[in-house]
Amino acid sequence: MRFDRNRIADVTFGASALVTGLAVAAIFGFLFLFALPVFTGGQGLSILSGVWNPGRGQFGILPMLAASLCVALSALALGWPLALGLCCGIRGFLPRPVGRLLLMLLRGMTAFPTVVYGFAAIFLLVPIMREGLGRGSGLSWATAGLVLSLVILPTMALVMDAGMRQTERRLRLTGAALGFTREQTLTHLVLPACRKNLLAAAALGFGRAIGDTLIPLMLAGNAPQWPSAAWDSIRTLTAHIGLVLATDSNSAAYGSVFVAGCLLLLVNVTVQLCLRSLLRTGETA
Amino acid sequence: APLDAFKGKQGTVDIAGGTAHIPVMKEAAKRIMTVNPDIRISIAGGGSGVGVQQVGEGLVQIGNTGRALSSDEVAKYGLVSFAFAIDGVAVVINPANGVNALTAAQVKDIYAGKITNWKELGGEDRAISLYTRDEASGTREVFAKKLLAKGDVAPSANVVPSNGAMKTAVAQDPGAIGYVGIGHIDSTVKAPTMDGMTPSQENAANGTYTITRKLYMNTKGEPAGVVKDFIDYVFTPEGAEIIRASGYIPVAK
Amino acid sequence: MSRPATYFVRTAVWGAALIVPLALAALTGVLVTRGAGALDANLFFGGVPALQAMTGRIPVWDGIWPACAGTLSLLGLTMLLALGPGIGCGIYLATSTASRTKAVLGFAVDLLAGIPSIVMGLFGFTMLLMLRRTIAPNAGASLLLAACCLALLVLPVLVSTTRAALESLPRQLHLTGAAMGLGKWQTLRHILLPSSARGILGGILLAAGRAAEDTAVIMLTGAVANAGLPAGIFSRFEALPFTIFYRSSQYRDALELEQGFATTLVLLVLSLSLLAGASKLQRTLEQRWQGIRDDD
Amino acid sequence: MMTDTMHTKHDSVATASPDMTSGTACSAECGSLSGDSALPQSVAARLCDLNVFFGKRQVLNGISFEAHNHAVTVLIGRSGSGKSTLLRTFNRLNECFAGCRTSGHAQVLLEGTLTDIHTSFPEPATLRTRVGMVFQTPDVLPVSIRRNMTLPLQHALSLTPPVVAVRVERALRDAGLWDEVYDRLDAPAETLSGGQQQRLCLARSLAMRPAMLLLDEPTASLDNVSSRTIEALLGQLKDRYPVIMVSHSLGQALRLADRLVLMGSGRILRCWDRQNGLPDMETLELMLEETACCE
Amino acid sequence: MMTDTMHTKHDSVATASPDMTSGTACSAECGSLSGDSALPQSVAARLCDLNVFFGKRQVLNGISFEAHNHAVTVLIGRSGSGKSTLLRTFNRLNECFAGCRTSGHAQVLLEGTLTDIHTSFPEPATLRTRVGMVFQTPDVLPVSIRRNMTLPLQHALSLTPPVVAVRVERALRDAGLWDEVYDRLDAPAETLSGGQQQRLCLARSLAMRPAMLLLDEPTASLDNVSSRTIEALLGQLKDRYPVIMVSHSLGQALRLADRLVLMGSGRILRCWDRQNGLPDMETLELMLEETACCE
Ligand SMILES: Nc1ncnc2c1ncn2[C@@H]1O[C@H](COP(=O)(O)OP(=O)(O)OP(=O)(O)O)[C@@H](O)[C@H]1O
Ligand SMILES: Nc1ncnc2c1ncn2[C@@H]1O[C@H](COP(=O)(O)OP(=O)(O)OP(=O)(O)O)[C@@H](O)[C@H]1O
Ligand SMILES: [Mg+2]
Ligand SMILES: [Mg+2]
Ligand SMILES: O=P([O-])([O-])[O-]
Repeated sequence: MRFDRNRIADVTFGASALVTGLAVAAIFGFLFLFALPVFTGGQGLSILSGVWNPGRGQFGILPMLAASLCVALSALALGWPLALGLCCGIRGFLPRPVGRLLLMLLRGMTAFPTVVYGFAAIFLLVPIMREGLGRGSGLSWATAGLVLSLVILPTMALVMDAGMRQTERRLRLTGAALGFTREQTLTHLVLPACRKNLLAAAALGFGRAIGDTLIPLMLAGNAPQWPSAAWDSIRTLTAHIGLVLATDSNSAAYGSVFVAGCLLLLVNVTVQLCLRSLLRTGETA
Repeated sequence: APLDAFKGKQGTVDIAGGTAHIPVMKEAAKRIMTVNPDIRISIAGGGSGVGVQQVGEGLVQIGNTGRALSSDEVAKYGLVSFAFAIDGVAVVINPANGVNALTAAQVKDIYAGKITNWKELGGEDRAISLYTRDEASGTREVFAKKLLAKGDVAPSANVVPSNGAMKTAVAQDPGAIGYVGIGHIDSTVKAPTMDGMTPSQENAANGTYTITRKLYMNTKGEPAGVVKDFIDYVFTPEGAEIIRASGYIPVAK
Repeated sequence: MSRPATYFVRTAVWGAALIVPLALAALTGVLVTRGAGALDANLFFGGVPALQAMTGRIPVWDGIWPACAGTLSLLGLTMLLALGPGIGCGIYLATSTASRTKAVLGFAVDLLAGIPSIVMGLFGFTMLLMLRRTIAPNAGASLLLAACCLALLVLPVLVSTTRAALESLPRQLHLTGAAMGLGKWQTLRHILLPSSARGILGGILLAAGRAAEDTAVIMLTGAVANAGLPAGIFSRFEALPFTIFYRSSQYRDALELEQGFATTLVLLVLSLSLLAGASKLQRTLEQRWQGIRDDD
Repeated sequence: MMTDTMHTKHDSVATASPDMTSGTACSAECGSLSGDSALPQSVAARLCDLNVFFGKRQVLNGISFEAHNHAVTVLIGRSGSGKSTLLRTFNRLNECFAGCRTSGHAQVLLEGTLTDIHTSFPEPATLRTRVGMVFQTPDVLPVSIRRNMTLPLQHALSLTPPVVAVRVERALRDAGLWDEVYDRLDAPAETLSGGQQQRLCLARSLAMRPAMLLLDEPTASLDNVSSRTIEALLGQLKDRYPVIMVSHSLGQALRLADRLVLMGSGRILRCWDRQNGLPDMETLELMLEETACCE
Repeated sequence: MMTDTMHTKHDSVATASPDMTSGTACSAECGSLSGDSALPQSVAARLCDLNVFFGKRQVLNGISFEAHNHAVTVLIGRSGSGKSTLLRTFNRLNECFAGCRTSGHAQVLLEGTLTDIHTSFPEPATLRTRVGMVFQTPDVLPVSIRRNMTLPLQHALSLTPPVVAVRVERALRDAGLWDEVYDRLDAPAETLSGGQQQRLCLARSLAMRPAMLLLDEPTASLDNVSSRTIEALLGQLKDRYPVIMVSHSLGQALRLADRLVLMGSGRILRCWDRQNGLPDMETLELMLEETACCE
């Protein structure tokens, strides 16, 4: 009986692992399959050029790639320290009741739909940004970046916190006995022990930021130009997919949707590879 | 009554495509399902392109477009079109903007990025922010063809994904210029006269306002069963009344 | 080197503790001031009598009741599909010994975690086209398809939180379980999983929240503007996030906009109450496992 | 200056230890694995040429050794000499460490027959329900005192609640803990003092009624009186099942041991049987001092 | 039957203990908190009517007590009698436990003046860098051996790397661990044996050069030889700073203690000073036996 259960468990877990693996393979397969005609078709690699103007037969989506990276990185640059700050606040820097409140807040934030952020920001943040930046229409890189940082914050913070909880519990007494303040215990004992976790949270946050559709679609302005300033209206790959997906499915513009999808996947692979090498070098050092 | 045609029938009608059509589709579906709940009708948006693709692939029975089908599309999927309404497209600006009249040439220059400040048009000293619609929009296609005459749109123009988003953006941005279907115009935005024509559905109906487009329902092959009944219903006088109430001008079959 | 780190963290803490609640307060402030006025029976049922609307006897066309029902069924179905593989895979990754398969799988999961939701929707859509051309010519966009794609979207969240929760347990706990004569599965079931339940549940909540709010996936795989109450897993459906997106982009008058905000509030309340319920459940389960009774 | 002496000590022993093993060491005695009849008591556990590696590090080196029924076997040796590791070979717990490899044979007396623990148990959990172990540092589970006791009984042994309740009380009384905890059984076990936690872990093992008991310094953090109680208990327990324990208290070792094993650098340096006479405290202390603490 | 005896013991002691405290117990001696001059040595730490509660449970009960400079104070007592808790009051570590409340006064000699540790340290961390503590169970950090040593020096004391390096080696040599680890300083500290870990923790505290040292059974899981090394070390250390330690080995207590404190049920039952004569082993053992192990 007991042997059986062990084997059943092994098989079940193995099978679920297999499902996950197959799903990833399928997603990559399908998207590349659908993107392929774009490259083999008439226009070839022109899709990877810098100008998007379907009226003149120009279908370059590189500005969108740049915009995606810009928005995601700025959201990460803002959101990651905030998430870290919240976690540290919860796990020791702030009085316990405040920490508990913040944790509840974070949990609640995960339930905030992105469309809500977008919806509210149009009416609240966009006018502020328009006046504050003094240029542009308020639909901009900066606006989308700000809201996105808020969107990815709870996910990152909760992932960090999941790792920090146990570690903090285990090290609290030792740290105290060694003369560390609660803050020092966190910064010098707990955070380094959770380094892997913090990086994973960053990768996850970046993934969510670059993958979000509605926020940039509603707030970034969607102008297909190269990003050059915070007040620029820019179009991310995801927004591009959302905007162009409804076009004539025979058009070259339509094909760019799948190329955009593939580019997003490639960015994703790159990030993961970087993360891995970062972790590996960290381990040997 | 026209609804009698649905008595005792069963079936599903899935509709997708142009967003401008939805109010009409929704009201018609509501009336039909109220007399006969056995007919299930679902209505999705997605835009004209989605309408063509989904009806062509057989995912829905009716695909709506805010533009005429290209010959490619007709040939590829064997689609049949039913134009049922006319919608006007009007340039809109922020209500606080002092400019009340524009010409097509001015609009063309504005969108090309040659005119960048409202003071060049007699307004106050404020930079113009451009808003345009997405590639899949039927509204954009009419606007580009009839007002811009295929002229360029500056790459820095903001692209908004829907009529509602256009309205929200223009209503909030004092320097904005954009365009929407006439049915969407309300007090939050202002529609200046265009080459002296006042944009309104009456003028569009009587031909004095010429920047218009037709709204189409498309089916794969000739429609049959409840789908045919649905399309027929839209063309009845009751259907025409619904179309008018939604802010469009009905067209006879 | 010690000082800057501490200052950085301290600044981050205070910054975050001030900015985040403030931003949220502003956000909810906007929602409440603009949406509270439209929170009424009309919002839900669009003029149809409540009882008949709830049971589906009269279809609701202008209310969000079908969208509420749609979101709940979508959420249920998604979690049903994702929980098993997600947690199972997390356990596999946390407990199996280092191997090539494990490394590859871990990488696959991380990749999956980074796949944008619109790409996932695109995948669902292309898969549907593929299915129609091959084995299931009558397949259509549906609740099931949307739930499958959503399940894939939230799967990595489940996997990585489960894995992290298990891996952060003290090593000694494994030894203790083994030394007590518990088998691998029993140690897992009776010691490791309960000890990490809080982390795993956090992951489930994260995943559920994500599934409840995602718009991009369902937009392409089965959510529609009007469909009435969900008629089965093979039919199209309405969902709250999509309704919000739709209303915010297609509203025709002030009332519709206000209703959009009110719908947002409804979705928020729905999500938050699910969250609260789950937290309560988790606390109860944990106490039962620990067998700890407070005497004060 | 302290290190210097240590250094020289280290070196001298490294050369000295071979003598010790070849001389009166017990590897010779235990080496004759087939000679069952030569010994008066029956064999309860037997290791034959056992080697354990952690990664590249060899921690046990050619251990051959027997423990007897109705007897307490006490392992002594310097810190880091491999006592805990040796103990863990009997319930195959070393397998739970990453990078651990074991070679050689190990047998334990179960239901009257000497069973090879590596080949006869595809599932080590079964072995471990029969060979109980108490760790050097108390490892209470993060649950209540009661759950700590009932968890293994319910799930590893599948006992019914009434039986469990009886066993729990009995075991807690045996370990001398009942009076201190009977009124707070539902409090978290982590709120117990160090010694209480150690007794809880002992009680948890006793409640399983194993065929053999492995104790890693069971009285390390107990006061003398509690230690004596435990020692008395062990004296009774050995009638029921063989006990193998590690002790750092030479006094305790001499009081309890039926067989005394001295370890050093992952080897068994010597062993003594009570009937052949145990060494006296001073000799033992001297021998310990000569041992390298690790290779 | 074992439990029955325990029960009666429990009862008899509950009534007997008041006598003990009122008689020759040290609460009287220590009670006169102002009488500094009466004692030959200077006072290094002083508690006055200290009570500690965990939740509703009173764990320390009216403790008044002094520890002296250049002296080792040894706490003995049954398991659960509150020794660890008492030790933790000196560096205010009890505050880290949920639901703990402390009342009464506690002073420690820092930079030549007796300082009230509750009022003078808004931040207890500062106090804890000055009052070092080694736990009953080794609590190595999940980092390398070297990082275990350097982390507190770098961050709690903000020392520069060269100073840190010197202190690390010195402390490891003092704790008798250098020879065993000098070639694997960058290995995870968790791969050390139990006794090695305990010595690592001691070394970590020594490297901080505290003003006072609290040791909770520092040799509990060490073999005799290593214990002796540590004992010798403590004998030297007490010249530098006062040591308060818990020990379960009466032999060790008698060897080391300048002042010996017997605890029971959260009270100080008696204390002895070396110059007034320590009791002999048998008496101590008897007294211990009479103590209730907890209230
Ligand atoms: N998991 C491990 N990885 C690597 N080395 C290990 C591991 N566990 C133990 N060792 C090493 O093996 C040797 C023997 O360890 P063991 O724990 O058996 O010693 P011990 O005799 O029990 O010592 P103590 O009395 O201090 O507990 C030590 O040098 C230790 O550092
Ligand atoms: N965090 C806590 N919560 C509740 N009770 C506690 C807590 N810590 C200790 N106790 C209780 O306080 C009493 C004294 O504990 P303490 O750890 O001081 O004992 P001790 O003398 O050090 O014993 P040992 O020698 O076994 O380590 C014990 O009965 C213990 O159960
Ligand atoms: Mg050991
Ligand atoms: Mg203690
Ligand atoms: O096609 P549209 O009506 O959305 O412009």
